[in-house]
Amino acid sequence: MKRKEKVIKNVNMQVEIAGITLRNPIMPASGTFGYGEEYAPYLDLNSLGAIVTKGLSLNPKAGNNTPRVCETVGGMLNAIGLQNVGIEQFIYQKMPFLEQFDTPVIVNFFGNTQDEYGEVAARLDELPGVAGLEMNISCPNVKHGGIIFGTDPQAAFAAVASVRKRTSKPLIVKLTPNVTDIQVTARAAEEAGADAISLINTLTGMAVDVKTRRPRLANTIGGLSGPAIRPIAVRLVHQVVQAVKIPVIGIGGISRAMDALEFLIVGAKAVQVGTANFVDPNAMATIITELENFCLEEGIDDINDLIGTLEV
Amino acid sequence: MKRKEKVIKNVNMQVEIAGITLRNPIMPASGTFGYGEEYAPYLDLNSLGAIVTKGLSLNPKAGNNTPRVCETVGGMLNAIGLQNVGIEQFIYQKMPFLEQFDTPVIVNFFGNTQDEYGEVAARLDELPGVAGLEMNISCPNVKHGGIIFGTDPQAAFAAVASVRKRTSKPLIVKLTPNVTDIQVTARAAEEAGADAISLINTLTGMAVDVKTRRPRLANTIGGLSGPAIRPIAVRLVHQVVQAVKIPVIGIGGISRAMDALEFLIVGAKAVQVGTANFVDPNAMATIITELENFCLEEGIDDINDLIGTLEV
Amino acid sequence: MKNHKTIVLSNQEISPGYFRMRILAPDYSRLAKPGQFVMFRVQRSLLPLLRRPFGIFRTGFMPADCDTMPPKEFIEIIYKVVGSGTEIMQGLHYGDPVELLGPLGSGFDLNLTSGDNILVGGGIGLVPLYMLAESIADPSRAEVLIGGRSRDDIITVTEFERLGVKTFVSTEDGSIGDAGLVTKVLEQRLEQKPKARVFACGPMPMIRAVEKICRSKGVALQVSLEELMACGVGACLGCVVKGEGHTTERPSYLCTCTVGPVFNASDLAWDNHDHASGAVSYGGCECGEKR
Amino acid sequence: MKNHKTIVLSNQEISPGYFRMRILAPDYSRLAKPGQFVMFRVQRSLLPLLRRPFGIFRTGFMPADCDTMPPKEFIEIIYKVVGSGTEIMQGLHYGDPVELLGPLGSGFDLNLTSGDNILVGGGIGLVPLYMLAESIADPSRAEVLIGGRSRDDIITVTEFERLGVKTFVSTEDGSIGDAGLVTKVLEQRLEQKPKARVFACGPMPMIRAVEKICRSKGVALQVSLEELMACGVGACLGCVVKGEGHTTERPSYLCTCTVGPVFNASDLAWDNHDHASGAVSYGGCECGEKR
Ligand SMILES: Cc1cc2nc3c(=O)[nH]c(=O)nc-3n(C[C@H](O)[C@H](O)[C@H](O)COP(=O)(O)OP(=O)(O)OC[C@H]3O[C@@H](n4cnc5c(N)ncnc54)[C@H](O)[C@@H]3O)c2cc1C
Ligand SMILES: Cc1cc2nc3c(=O)[nH]c(=O)nc-3n(C[C@H](O)[C@H](O)[C@H](O)COP(=O)(O)OP(=O)(O)OC[C@H]3O[C@@H](n4cnc5c(N)ncnc54)[C@H](O)[C@@H]3O)c2cc1C
Ligand SMILES: Cc1cc2nc3c(=O)[nH]c(=O)nc-3n(C[C@H](O)[C@H](O)[C@H](O)COP(=O)(O)O)c2cc1C
Ligand SMILES: Cc1cc2nc3c(=O)[nH]c(=O)nc-3n(C[C@H](O)[C@H](O)[C@H](O)COP(=O)(O)O)c2cc1C
Ligand code: FES
Ligand code: FES
Repeated sequence: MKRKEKVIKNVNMQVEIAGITLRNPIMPASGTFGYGEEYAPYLDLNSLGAIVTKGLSLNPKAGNNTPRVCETVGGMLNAIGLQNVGIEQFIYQKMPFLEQFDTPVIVNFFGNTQDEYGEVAARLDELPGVAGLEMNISCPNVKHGGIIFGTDPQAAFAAVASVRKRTSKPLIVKLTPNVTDIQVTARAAEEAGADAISLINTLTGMAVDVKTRRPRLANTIGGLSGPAIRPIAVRLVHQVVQAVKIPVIGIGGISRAMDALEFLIVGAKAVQVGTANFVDPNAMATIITELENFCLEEGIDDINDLIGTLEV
Repeated sequence: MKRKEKVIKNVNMQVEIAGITLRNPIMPASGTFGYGEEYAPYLDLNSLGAIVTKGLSLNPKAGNNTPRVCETVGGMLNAIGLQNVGIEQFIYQKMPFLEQFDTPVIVNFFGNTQDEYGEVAARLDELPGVAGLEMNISCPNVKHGGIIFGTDPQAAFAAVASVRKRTSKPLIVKLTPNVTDIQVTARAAEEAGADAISLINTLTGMAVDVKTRRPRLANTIGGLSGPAIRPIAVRLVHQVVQAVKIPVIGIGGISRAMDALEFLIVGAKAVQVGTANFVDPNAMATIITELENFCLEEGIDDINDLIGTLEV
Repeated sequence: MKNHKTIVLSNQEISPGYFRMRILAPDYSRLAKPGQFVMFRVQRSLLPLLRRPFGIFRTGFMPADCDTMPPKEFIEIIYKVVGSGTEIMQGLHYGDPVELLGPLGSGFDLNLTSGDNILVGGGIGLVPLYMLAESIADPSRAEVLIGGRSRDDIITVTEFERLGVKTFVSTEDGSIGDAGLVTKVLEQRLEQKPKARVFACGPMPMIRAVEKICRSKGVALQVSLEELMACGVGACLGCVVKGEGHTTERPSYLCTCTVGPVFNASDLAWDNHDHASGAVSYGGCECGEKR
Repeated sequence: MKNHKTIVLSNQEISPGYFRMRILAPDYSRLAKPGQFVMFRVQRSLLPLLRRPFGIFRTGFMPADCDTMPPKEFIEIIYKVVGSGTEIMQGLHYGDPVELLGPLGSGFDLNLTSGDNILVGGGIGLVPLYMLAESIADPSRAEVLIGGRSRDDIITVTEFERLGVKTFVSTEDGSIGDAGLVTKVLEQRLEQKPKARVFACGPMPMIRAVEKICRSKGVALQVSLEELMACGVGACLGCVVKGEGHTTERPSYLCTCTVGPVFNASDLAWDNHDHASGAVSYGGCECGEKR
């Protein structure tokens, strides 16, 4: 461990993704941090690398029937159904709050059709308070019989390309893990003009109440998140980093600095923290501090020197 | 809960899969129970529905470099590399022990090429002590650049069809979960002549030692198993049950009767218990007892009446 | 609203399967309003992963361990052991580290508590009603109807009596108090006090029956609901209930953790109100009934 | 070989970060052989999921709680707190439920213990050597070389002395005993007793150095190894080490949990012996060294 010999006092935690400068590589995962204001009482939003909003659509969306969440071993299932206030209400009711902070705002969004994706992107493109867009392609493609955009590389390419035409803001494409070969989707997104890739969205899962013999979620199937899925997420991020040249944001089961480090070491330039916010509203603040301490202990004066240093 | 009104004393636990009669729906998952003898000191092998062996190949296989296992939240990663004694040693050294018991022996096997699969199947076909074959198609197809047989429906179809020609014994095909659409692979296996389908094999995953910055497994990538993956497994079994007519065996993260019940309720005719054997060598015995108690409490006198009773 | 990393002060079984836990909780006396709840982290491990929501039963102070220190401020919760989290909770002792996020949620609307008040609680549904009773201007004009399946499910009677609130106890099996449903008692009491306001908390079938009665009599009702929760702060949107006017075509969902857990009954959809916790049948419901 | 659902009898810190735990364990006195180990289930939850392997330090009996009951048979383990499992273990108390699978593994070959014996242990590597010392025919002809990084890592000296075994203590930082590596002491002792048989357990760098010394002097060596384990019974094939003659083309792997954990050094491949636990660097190694 020769790294330890160097004694340093300050660590540069700043990273850059697709032209967005983050004061550190830690940000919330979409849908687990509301529109930011929900966690403001517990966490200094100015301490985060970025704020990522709940996924937005053109029109407000009411979401699924309940039950919408249930706990599993080391994780949880959710089938919220992408409930959101819609892009216009977001702009008028949520943006003003977020603009108070000196932290880049990344807006997660989705559409039911390729056109809808483009329209939301165009609307977001106009907003100076939005630092970047995160395009969630894990939605059913209503035109193609409900097949998820992100599981069909061609549909993914087309959707990303059409969004790319509508915005000059940094565009992050968020991939679903429920595919045979993630590298194919990642390359499709890159070729279609994505500036960065984030992954993973939730893994599809299901749980059954054995007494009532009914699914635990009204929607039957939901998305699995939390510490349980971390090994799968690390593997996928590792594979995507090798497949594309654009920066990658790692997501999945991060609840401690150690977990975030796994993603950074395999090559993610930043990470998102999801379910862990529910477990501990202060989780991201703790991760940032511990990450800095880890660098100090290991004699690393720039977190960028750690990124992608996996020794295979 | 009208079911409770009926007071019963005996539960029929017997199920039939592809012509194999099991005294109950509980059996070990391949690779987690050695060749049976390893757990004989702790568990009455005559209490199990069946015994499933470690995956066998034509020739002995030494397996991967170490480290081969590591723990994750609610699960574990393994990259054993399919180490096994090979089919001939199995027949002479392991079968005689297994033949002492009155429990069907299901032999899990694999090959590096389509021909190899066929050869192992033909050899196993000759053995009266073997009740059925479980074909693991989660192996890299060496002829096709290492793509896993099970991730390519055509390769899966061809491999299963060629095995089908070499054996008249009940043939169970074991699917990998690392695919976009499990129903396609399941149908391919059915059409190629499988008598039953078992799933899931492990999900590919990875973990990093953040101090050494090396993967925790020598093989970098390994298979994730254990309670953490259960929601994913239940979802996949649910989907396969809807896609095929042949019986399905559910696998993935089962450690209690409650867990086994989730799979039975979505429609699995039997289940396999894997990682839980490591946690508690007596796990399967406990599950069998609890399963029977559950039926008694719910007034179910035949476990078959429970299978596939999910109310959506 | 804060996350306290704190400790358990005491944890006692008050009736078979029901525990009362006291937790060190600075500032809660000042902050907590009747009907609010906490998201409780059972232990600092990843199992169970999510926090569990519990109503605040009461707040208070106890003497400091040393006379140069300030008195210890605490909250109490009362919980029924129903699953993995509450099973671990029953084993906690003085000094065990836990976390408390709160106080959360809307609480009861106290502007309505002058005049006659009828509090209706089933099983652990009594929990949020206690602080409500404490804040009622004229306790002699309030009464609490305490229901449960059997005598073990009847809790906190003495506590309410000590406040000077009249109590009516009923059990389904008649093992203590009147035999029958608490809603039968409610109908009787509303005959006596037709202008009373009603506050109810308990299992969903009870809540539904109470709502029917109040609606038919034109009586104002506030209900405290339980839904499956992940975050407790309005971020995950997991805990919604159907709002008034909800239809499949024009759905309306309200967050139980922020808009609720206390709702005016008139703000909710009652006809086809699917209830998340109803699907959680493992341990039966909080009052001992099988839902 | 059995799985005992049993309890902790006591659990004490014997040196900073090192704990000695006594566990109720019927039959172990009769069954356990020196060098064997147990798979220990830390608690009956799914976290941590896998059992942890620990060497058996000793077996014994203690008085029963009541005079009409038989004496209580126990084993003791000594563990260093290095990660998630051992962190939970340090909090266990009398009566806490745990599970014990064992005794497992091959143990030391005792046919070789007449004559001079040198036991070499680093940190918790001393654990399996104690029962070995107990079973040596002539303790006065045995000696134990106890090594560690610093004084905190030096454990069980008194225990060995009580057996009449001569002890030699050394630490890398010289904070107790001789300054330097325990292998230096071994070289000196082998000058004195060139026909001694050597038994070693400790961190891999120490084991490697001991093997080199013994090979060069033509001295018989048994080593006890640690590998990452899932099952402990030979079923998972997770815990292998490379056997003598191993090459990439003709690999040879031996199960640590069944063939080992004690091996004749001559049965192992030493040139390129990748060691699984070496990759587990979280808490450093058992003797406090950074591997
Ligand atoms: C606002 C609110 C206030 C509550 N107040 C109390 C109280 O004062 N006393 C009390 O005993 N219980 C109360 N509950 C219910 C309590 O939260 C559950 O009984 C408890 O979470 C069960 O946890 P478990 O791990 O033992 O059960 P499990 O069934 O193992 O829990 C699994 C998951 O389901 C959730 N869950 C299970 N049952 C319920 C339920 N009825 N409501 C909501 N979530 C549930 C758990 O939080 C957990 O996420 C309240 C619930 C809410 C929403
Ligand atoms: C045969 C054998 C005998 C052992 N005897 C002792 C003993 O007497 N005293 C003692 O303190 N330790 C002993 N160890 C090492 C002990 O098993 C580990 O220190 C312990 O498992 C660490 O668990 P953890 O949860 O605290 O660490 P974590 O790092 O959180 O464990 C994560 C995983 O890695 C495994 N692991 C971590 N370190 C080791 C290691 N060095 N060897 C094997 N597995 C490891 C754990 O079992 C677990 O599966 C022995 C190991 C083996 C194989
Ligand atoms: C309750 C909930 C809601 C979510 N909503 C969204 C969403 O609106 N858009 C999106 O892209 N991902 C959404 N996700 C996925 C997360 O952003 C994240 O990708 C996933 O949870 C994995 O990370 P984790 O394990 O840290 O939670 C949601 C996840 C949860 C748990
Ligand atoms: C150590 C280990 C070895 C395994 N070896 C095999 C194997 O040889 N063949 C096979 O088909 N599956 C193998 N598996 C997969 C299991 O049979 C099972 O499909 C998987 O572990 C999921 O079940 P579980 O969560 O109950 O462990 C292995 C799993 C483990 C953990
Ligand atoms: S529990 Fe998360 S929004 Fe209410
Ligand atoms: S630990 Fe499973 S074979 Fe040794």
